Amino acid sequence: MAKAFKLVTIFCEAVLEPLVIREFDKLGIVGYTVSDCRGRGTHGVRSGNWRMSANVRIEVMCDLPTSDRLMEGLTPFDRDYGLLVVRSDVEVLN
Amino acid sequence: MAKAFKLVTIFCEAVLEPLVIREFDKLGIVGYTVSDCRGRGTHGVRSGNWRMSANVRIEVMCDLPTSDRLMEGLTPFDRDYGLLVVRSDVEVLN
Amino acid sequence: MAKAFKLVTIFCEAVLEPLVIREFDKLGIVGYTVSDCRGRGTHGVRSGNWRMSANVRIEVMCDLPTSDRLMEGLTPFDRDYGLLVVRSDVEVLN
Amino acid sequence: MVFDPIVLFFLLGLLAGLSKSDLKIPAAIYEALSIYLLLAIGLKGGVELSKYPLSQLLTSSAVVLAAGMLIPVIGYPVLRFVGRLGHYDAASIAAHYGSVSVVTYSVAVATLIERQWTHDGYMVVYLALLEMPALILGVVLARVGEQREGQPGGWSALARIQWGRLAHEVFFGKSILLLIGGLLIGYVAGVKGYEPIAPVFKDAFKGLLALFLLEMGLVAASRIAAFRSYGAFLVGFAIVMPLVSAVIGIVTARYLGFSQGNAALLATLYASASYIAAPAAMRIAVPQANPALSIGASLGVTFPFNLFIGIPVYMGMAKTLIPG
Amino acid sequence: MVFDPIVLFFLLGLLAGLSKSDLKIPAAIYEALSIYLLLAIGLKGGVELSKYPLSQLLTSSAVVLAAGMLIPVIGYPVLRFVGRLGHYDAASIAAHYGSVSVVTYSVAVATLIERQWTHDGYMVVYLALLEMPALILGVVLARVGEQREGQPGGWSALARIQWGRLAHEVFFGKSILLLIGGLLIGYVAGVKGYEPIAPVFKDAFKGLLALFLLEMGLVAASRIAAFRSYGAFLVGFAIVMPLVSAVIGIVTARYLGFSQGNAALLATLYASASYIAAPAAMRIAVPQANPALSIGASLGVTFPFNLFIGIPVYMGMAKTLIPG
Amino acid sequence: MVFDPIVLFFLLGLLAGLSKSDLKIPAAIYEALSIYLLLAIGLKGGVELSKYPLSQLLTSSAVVLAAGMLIPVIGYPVLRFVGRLGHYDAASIAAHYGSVSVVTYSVAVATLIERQWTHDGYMVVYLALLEMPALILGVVLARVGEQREGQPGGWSALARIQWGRLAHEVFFGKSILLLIGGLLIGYVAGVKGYEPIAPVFKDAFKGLLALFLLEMGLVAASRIAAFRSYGAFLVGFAIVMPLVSAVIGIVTARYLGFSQGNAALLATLYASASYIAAPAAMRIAVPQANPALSIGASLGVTFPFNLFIGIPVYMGMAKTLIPG
Ligand SMILES: Nc1ncnc2c1ncn2[C@@H]1O[C@H](COP(=O)(O)O)[C@@H](O)[C@H]1O
Ligand SMILES: Nc1ncnc2c1ncn2[C@@H]1O[C@H](COP(=O)(O)O)[C@@H](O)[C@H]1O
Ligand SMILES: Nc1ncnc2c1ncn2[C@@H]1O[C@H](COP(=O)(O)O)[C@@H](O)[C@H]1O
Ligand code: NA
Ligand code: NA
Ligand code: NA
Repeated sequence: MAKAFKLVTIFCEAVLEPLVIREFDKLGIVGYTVSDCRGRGTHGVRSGNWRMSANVRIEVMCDLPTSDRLMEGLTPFDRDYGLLVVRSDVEVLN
Repeated sequence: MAKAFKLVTIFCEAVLEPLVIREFDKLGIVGYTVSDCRGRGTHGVRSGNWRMSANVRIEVMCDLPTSDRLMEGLTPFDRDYGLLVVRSDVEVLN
Repeated sequence: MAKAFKLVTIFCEAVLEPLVIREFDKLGIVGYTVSDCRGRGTHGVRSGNWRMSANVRIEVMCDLPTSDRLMEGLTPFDRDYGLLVVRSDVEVLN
Repeated sequence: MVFDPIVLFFLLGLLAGLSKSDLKIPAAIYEALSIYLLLAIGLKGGVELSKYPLSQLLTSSAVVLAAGMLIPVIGYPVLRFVGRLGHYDAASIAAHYGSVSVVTYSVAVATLIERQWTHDGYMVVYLALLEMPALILGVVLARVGEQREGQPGGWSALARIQWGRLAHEVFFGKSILLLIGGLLIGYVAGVKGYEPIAPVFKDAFKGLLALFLLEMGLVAASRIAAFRSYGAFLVGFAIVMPLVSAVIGIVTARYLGFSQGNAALLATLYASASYIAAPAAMRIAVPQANPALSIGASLGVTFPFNLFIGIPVYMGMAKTLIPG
Repeated sequence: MVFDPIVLFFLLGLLAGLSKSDLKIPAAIYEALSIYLLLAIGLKGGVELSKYPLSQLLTSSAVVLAAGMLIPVIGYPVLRFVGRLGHYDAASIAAHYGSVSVVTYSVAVATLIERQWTHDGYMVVYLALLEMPALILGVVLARVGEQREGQPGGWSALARIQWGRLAHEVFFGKSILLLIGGLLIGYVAGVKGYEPIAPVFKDAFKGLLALFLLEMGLVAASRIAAFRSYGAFLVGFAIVMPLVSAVIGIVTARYLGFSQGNAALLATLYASASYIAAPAAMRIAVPQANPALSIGASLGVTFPFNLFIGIPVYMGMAKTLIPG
Repeated sequence: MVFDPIVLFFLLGLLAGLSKSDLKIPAAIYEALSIYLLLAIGLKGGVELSKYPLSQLLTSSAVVLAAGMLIPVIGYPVLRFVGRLGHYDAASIAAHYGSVSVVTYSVAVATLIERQWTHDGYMVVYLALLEMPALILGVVLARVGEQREGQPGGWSALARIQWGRLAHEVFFGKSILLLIGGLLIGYVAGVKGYEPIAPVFKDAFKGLLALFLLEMGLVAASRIAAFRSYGAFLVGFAIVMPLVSAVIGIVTARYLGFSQGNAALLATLYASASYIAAPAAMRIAVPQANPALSIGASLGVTFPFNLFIGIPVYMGMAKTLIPG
């Protein structure tokens, strides 16, 4: 009953959240989960103590082709925004 | 020194948190981690701005048989609640 | 364009956050992500309702040797603090 | 103006939500405000109680409680047989309407004060009393009506309710705990002990209620969208049921010899539908019910209806039907 | 003392941030405080408005708006050609300085009150009016100046701006929504409706502003570090530009026949740089601009400059140049 | 009543926690309330200080500090040799009891005011002074007593303490920073500058303290459970030690010629055990100590003991032993 899926995790600036979700809508991705986080990367420390320095983690379970298309859709943001996109294997159990 | 484990991640409505933990207790699962999140799925947008629309992510590191039994224990919730259960491979390093 | 990496996830007491980040600095790890969580483990329930009972999840994407060295650097904390370190495979997509 | 200006904060929140503004009130603030409101109302009531003899409340409480239970008893068959809703949904919605809304009550008190009607602070005792029994009744209705695979429905299904857990949720759920706890602290502290904490729990009350209404508007906006798909019957129910309940309240108040102000408050309590305790309790105890329906009706329709139309109407009823 | 003691809270926050203290104000509290400040300022203004004829504001508003737009128009070429910044950064920073800072305005009002200058509460209308136009102008500047691969820059680039989305962000962004919403509620409520919520929205204002300044100090500390690497030009700009803007404000105020207090406030509005609405809007609309530059300048330099030096100077200007 | 009614909020929180109610105060609110309390106490003290000559405080401060250090010096051997605790735990617990509790102090002040005793606002200076030295002493005790593999214990172990980091945590830890920062701002602002922020920092103090006590009750409830497994000795210590410390306080106060009110406050300071600064500092500096023991004793036993029994007892001591 377990199905093989990809988990795409997007770490990015909080202001990007609505734009990333618009990308999901374009690709027909329905399900996603968002949580608040802070961090550090090539764009410096993002301490999360006000909106402009907060990060979000956006997780999407999807199949491989969708994850490829998602990655493509996010490429334009990569140039101007703090963004890290990673992918791993998961089984969806229900 | 690294041991192979399964990571089970449960995305569900915040009101389910105590019920899921009761399930852990039944199965003898001691360790778990919970964090607050928001999201969207087949049950619609869960914006997280009040308790009834908030989600939680519950993570459990356990062995394969326990993860199977956990999945079984969670099945009854699947019908009536927003719930997503995924599993992946991890090494526990300590 | 996807590169194989390791994701190291550290679950620990919130007071450890600055000490763990100091460890990253020593190892030359730039990027990391932190989020707040609560949980239960061998050190008991950590309900997250005040700082002394709060946990954090610290995630680092890095290569295998760095993840090994990181694990080593964290060993001294393992004795006295609530700490769980896990590792899994990820592709970094950007 | 027919309504108190603080209800405009609800409209502002609603507008923000419907226009997809980026305005968001953090969940922590929502929690803190609701804890504050419950405590403040309890404290106020306790201080008032310390001025009156308790005995007269005991006799009237039983009547208020019994009359209040008519609401889910009337609501369930209407929802089930007129509205053709499933029995779990009918039971859950009936429970929401049998329970009460703390914020609706607070706005009614503010409106009374603004229009210089008098009322007794111990009315909050009824607020605390009325919150839970309807929820229990709702669970009972849901279980009695159910037909599970191989399991008998009917009264024997009651044995399957986890009474212990339900009782625990009734008495130690945060809203009852804070209301009753506040009542007791206020009662013990009395007027003199209340004074130094009054700047927070009394003077700031209406301003913080305004902020809470802003938040409720935001939340209601998200519910309205979810609710639109469920047709006209439920909207009608969410408007007519409060009016029926208010009439029961006025009749009960008249029978008990309440003043006009107290009668208007009792009518408001009966007419209001819960959205703090009930949604959480029903989600756990009757998971088969769709929360979009019950929360949509109580928060998306009845709550604003009461704020803008109901409260003035119930005050009018009290003025007409209760001897001055 | 030349400045109001509440600005010391900013210094305390700055010290905490620079000394890497473990003091942290939770993000939820930051959000709640900024919602509170915007609402409280709007409400106060609305109540004041309800006492005056609106007509006189309409005529002066157009002048205040037009004069205010001079600021980004002057700022952009200075940043671009004197400071040799990229055109996206120049446009974004110009937009920040054309917009306004709610907290700087609030501190100016507090200082006026402390020094017993009079001013009119409806000045907050200009605050609301000035917040957004400069942001739109900034986006226009950014698009007109751009040369994308294969795409023409110049005026035809304006067609590529998503006007609908921008308009939405202008009118339904939380700061405008709360300011205007507060104004309308205050206007409708009037003095009598405002009274019961005044303990929260008026009496508590200055204390909560102090807490917000503490937080701003913490945030500014993190910006100062990021900013140090960007050289002396931008620091100079962040100090000289407010002074130039203030002069424009005083001249405009004199032309419109403002009182000394109102003139000082208009100068402060012009001189202040946004760090609530502008950073968020620019990050979305002009993503090529580096936010470390604009936020560093506005929050790390101009904001403290205005607090400690600017406001007293602008009051001095008003005293000298405006007939008493 | 022998105690101030606000301590009932602690009981309510405790009850909620022990009964596993779903009442939860969000962590952000806990943080905000503790920042508020520290700042408000500092400010109040600073304003009071601005009315008095500082010189007399300097001489008495040294005595108060020296006498206060007796507490961990007495506590450590008792814990180590009578209670047979490990030396890390003994050192950590001794440090908690040598340090002070801001909320216990606040409740004592509220009780004094309610019973119309006078006291001097500058007592808060001792609160700030006493918070940290005991923590340093605790670290020193922990290091001196330790025997690590191949490393000598004893005084030479002191060289291994990271003095720089410790000093940083002492002076820039949030509690000292806010207390001292508040003191300085209050001192600079004076009575006149304090007035406009007083609705938040003075009038709202007791109400917000009540909410904080509610939260402390919830936290204490979780500690009591963890603590039960550790036997009667520690419970005894957590009750007897405060009484001993209070006697030291009364003697010191008498030696310094304090008034009855000030003497009761000094006794309370000595008797109180830290749970804001100490747990965090000890967790980092002496990680081998089990926090369940120290937090369980200080928050689970000593804190409620002081609230309900200690403070009235110390006031009784002051009345008996200090000339009126
Ligand atoms: N190596 C990493 N491991 C985990 N998170 C990272 C890493 N690099 C970046 N991040 C996260 O991604 C955000 C944006 O990264 P960047 O674009 O490199 O600034 C950071 O603020 C972190 O939250
Ligand atoms: N494809 C997905 N990827 C990530 N999270 C999801 C996905 N589908 C559902 N979720 C999460 O699981 C919750 C419940 O899902 P559902 O039962 O489909 O409403 C949602 O609110 C999301 O937080
Ligand atoms: N099996 C587990 N699965 C998920 N999280 C865990 C597990 N064990 C421990 N944790 C997390 O790691 C923290 C420290 O664990 P411990 O050191 O066992 O107390 C706990 O508070 C949990 O948040
Ligand atoms: Na009702
Ligand atoms: Na400006
Ligand atoms: Na002490």
